[in-house]
Amino acid sequence: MAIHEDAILKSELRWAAVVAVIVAIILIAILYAAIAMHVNPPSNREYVDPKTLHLSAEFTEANLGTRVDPNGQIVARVIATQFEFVPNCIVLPAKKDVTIRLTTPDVIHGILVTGTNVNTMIVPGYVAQVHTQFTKTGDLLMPCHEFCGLGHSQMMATVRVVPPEQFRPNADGRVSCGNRS
Amino acid sequence: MNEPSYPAGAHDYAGDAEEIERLEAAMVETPRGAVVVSAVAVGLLLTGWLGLYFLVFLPRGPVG
Amino acid sequence: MAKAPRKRPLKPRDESPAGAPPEQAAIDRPWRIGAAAIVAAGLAAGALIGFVIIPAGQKENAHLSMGHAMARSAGLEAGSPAVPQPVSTATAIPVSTVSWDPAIMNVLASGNTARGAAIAAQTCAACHGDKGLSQSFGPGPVFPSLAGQSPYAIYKQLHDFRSGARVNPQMTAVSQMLQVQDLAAVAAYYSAASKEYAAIGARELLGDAEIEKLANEGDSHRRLPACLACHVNNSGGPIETPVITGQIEAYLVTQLNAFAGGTRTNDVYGRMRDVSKKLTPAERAALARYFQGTL
Amino acid sequence: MPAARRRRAGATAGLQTSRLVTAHIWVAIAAFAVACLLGVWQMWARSPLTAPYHTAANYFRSVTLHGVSMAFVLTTFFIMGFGYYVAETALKRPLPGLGLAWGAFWLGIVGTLMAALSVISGDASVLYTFYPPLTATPWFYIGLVLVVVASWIWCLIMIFAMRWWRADNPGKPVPLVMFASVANAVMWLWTTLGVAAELLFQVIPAAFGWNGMVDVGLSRTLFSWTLHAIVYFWLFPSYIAFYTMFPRAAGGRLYSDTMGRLAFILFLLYSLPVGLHHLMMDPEHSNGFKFLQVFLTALVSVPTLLTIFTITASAEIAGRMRGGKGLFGWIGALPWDRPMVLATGLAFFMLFWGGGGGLINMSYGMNAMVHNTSWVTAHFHLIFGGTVVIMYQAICYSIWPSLTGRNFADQRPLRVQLWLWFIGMMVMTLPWHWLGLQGQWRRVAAFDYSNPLIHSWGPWVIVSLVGGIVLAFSALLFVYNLAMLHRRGIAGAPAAIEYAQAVHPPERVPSSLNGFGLWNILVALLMLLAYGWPIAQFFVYPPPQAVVHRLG
Repeated sequence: MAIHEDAILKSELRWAAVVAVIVAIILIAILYAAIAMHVNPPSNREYVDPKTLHLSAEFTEANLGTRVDPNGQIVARVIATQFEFVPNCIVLPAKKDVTIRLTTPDVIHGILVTGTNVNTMIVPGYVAQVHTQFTKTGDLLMPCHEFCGLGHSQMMATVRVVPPEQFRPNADGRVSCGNRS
Repeated sequence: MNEPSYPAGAHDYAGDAEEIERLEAAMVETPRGAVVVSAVAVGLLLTGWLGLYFLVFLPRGPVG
Repeated sequence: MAKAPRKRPLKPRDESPAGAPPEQAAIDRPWRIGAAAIVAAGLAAGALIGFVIIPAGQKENAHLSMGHAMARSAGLEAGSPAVPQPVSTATAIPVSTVSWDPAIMNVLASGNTARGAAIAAQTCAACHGDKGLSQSFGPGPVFPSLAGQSPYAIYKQLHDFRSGARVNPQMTAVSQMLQVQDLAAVAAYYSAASKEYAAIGARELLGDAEIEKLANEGDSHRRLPACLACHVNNSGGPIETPVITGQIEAYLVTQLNAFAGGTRTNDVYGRMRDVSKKLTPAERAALARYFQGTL
Repeated sequence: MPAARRRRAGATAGLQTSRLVTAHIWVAIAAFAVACLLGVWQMWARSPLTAPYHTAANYFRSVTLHGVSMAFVLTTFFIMGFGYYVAETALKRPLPGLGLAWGAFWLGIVGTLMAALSVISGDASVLYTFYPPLTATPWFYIGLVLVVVASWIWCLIMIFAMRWWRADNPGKPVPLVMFASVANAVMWLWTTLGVAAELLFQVIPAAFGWNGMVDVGLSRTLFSWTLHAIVYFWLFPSYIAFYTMFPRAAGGRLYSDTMGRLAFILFLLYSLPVGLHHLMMDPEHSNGFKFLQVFLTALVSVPTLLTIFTITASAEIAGRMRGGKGLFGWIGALPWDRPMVLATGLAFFMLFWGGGGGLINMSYGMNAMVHNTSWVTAHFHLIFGGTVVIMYQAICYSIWPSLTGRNFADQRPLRVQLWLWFIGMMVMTLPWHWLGLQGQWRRVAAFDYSNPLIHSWGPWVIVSLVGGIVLAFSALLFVYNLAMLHRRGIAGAPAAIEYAQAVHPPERVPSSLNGFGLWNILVALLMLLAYGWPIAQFFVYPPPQAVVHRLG
């Protein structure tokens, strides 16, 4: 035979080295984003009881929406329930660190915000949390992206990303779509 | 039930002399073409991945 | 160790694992060692990056010690190793205090009991009918039908009347006379009357195509889910949702208007307040008419 | 078995399993055809055009039926049928447990009918992923369990067929095609443990009403155990065709038998401990375990990247043996008119796109860019439709003559069908990638096209609908091609197909490449470390449970 079996295996090993380099490049790029830009998949692992969610302090109706917390963190708290988001519209500033905390009293939901990397599942029993900086302004769509029942298709909210100077919290630190100047 | 008959040792098929000759001739060049074709394919794949990483993913802002 | 000699295996040991001759086992040794080493090395590399290198690189941003950053990345503590965890200072202001603890769920699932029937006959039947079929179609006082409702739906409203989350002079008084366990028992009693509910039958179809579409498909533009995505039993929607098909029109329209006007607020997270506000007054009336006629 | 003995007049198949294989694959094809037609209606419903019968309830009923038919019925029945075929034709001896195999077939039929009727009645519109706390009628899940039990019987028959052959042929290498088929059976036994535990301990008790609450995080984790490896279960026959059927059809040899064995072993090892990458956006797992499984997912891309080279080299051998010269001349010299060769070429092209999309999906934080968008739908349609189904079609065309005793009179309709499938799939999925990047989300019955952003998606959705229509035509042509062979083919087909020979046929192989003892131990080790704590955490720190929401 013109080509020995060892030569075949050698060519395969060389190819395996090429494959290893490609996989390594991808992993290094992922690691760069993770360490230099603190990019992680949302992995909060924080428990909250869906059965008593409406009795809780943080996710009580009056506390939902965007608020600049006393420590200066900008946090939007949103309930995903069959079949709407409460509130239906949240205001957040561009180019600033913001946190979105979501949870549900009923079944599995999920969100993405169009044109951004904001994306998380919302699983009953947990507070899903996304930290991000919005890079552009405007009204973005925040649909429910996991099947949650027959009204799933109509479940959608708006994220209003405003320039930082137009983000004006009231005395309590709250900003809502209604009171935008 | 009538038992089907299987040709003995058929999976040890070796091919006739003419075929072996052609195979040996083919193996002189192989796998030069395959290396080039697979390298181009995998190179395009990596280029596409890096393109989406730099042009779409990073500009959309950090998440975590 | 003294042990009875075991029966000789049918095949010599070194022929295993694949029933192969010894020479095959010999060429197999490097494979076994190499494969195990490569798999173990892969696991170790992935674990090192995931549990050590990533949290080490991220902890500064979250002002965390290495220990806490690693605990977060390993799933022993809540939060991401990359960012500080927000703290809430809010206080609870619930619109309804009903919650689904297992004890209540058990009573609700127990179905028609003597206790539930006794309370129903004594307290409820005068207005809501013996088996939960109300005959008060208005004008004048309107009492909703209870037959066909899930026990969760009836219990939720009774509990809200009792706690003051929903206000109705008659029902507030009645529900405060009863214990929470009694509310659950009577809810279970009426929910068992599904035969009576089915006997209502379709009364008379009242509604144009547009209203039927709203009820069955909703309106994506207004972000309105279909009414029937929740308001039938076993819809997969919130468990406390009442069934509205066959319900009395005057009752339905009153409640829709109360939600829209903000005089009824015991719907958790404002689901019905929001939906009712999106509907025009004409649509509310038409939907109430439509549902009374539908089963 | 009376069913096995009853034979249609005129069929002259020489295989003992021919009726068994034909029955399995026709069930698979029936499910496939129904699912294709439903798929077209779903895309019509989502488009700006007005579709008939369009309500949310109908849409999700249809999506559930589409998913269950494609993912569970088509695949399981095809893989079982093809496995039996391989066991008899590769080992050249009768299949052990033919009666048991028929029993498994009827069990699978009963399960399929239970699940299908549950979905059609509208009591199981929970999609084929059936995430609790949404819960369907228990008969839906019990039907699925019966299908899985049927496939377990298949696994045991395959494993024992190989073991008994090996006992009678000591030291001889198990033919690659059989080794790969049994690798799939072994992997499937591991794979189904997760979903079986979820169904038996969580979902079915909840569906019967014995449990009012369910631990949702645990159920998602157990489902994820199954969710990635199940895709490799579907893919195995395609890779089996690449390694053991394509080189022969192209008129050449397999470049390396050892690399084939290694590729299948790597699939067995690394398709299991990676399921958390489906839960990348979930709040119930920590980022460390997600990264560990991302790392292992990167390793599962290795066997595919190795396969690309080995199969391309095998194609080069065939092309050069047919007179192809130069660096690229061998490509044109390949017999592209043969369905298996054409399908392999098209499958690799679609695998390039589908696999590339998969590399994006698995990339840790980058998953956030595309999770649950149409991008993902495009990815798995390219993998499933593009690599799995097109190779199933080519396999059918290859084995049908030996099953029916008739040859295809004309190969043109076969080629047309494969080309249509390819064109339809690309036209359907390329717009989905684009829409997914813009944020078009999955699993909705209708879009609000009056919204300006969504309005701009409309034309692309219509383009993908056209792709779907082409696919449906191709599916019907596929059914027609096979059905016609039973009646109209040319008599005198070979009794069985011959599998590809390697350039250097193995004379003896290490025990590790001739069985699965070592690999089972390593799978157990990988699963223990990758899934041990992610599952144990739900018992060590029990999370609050969710109320079961009944749908149906």
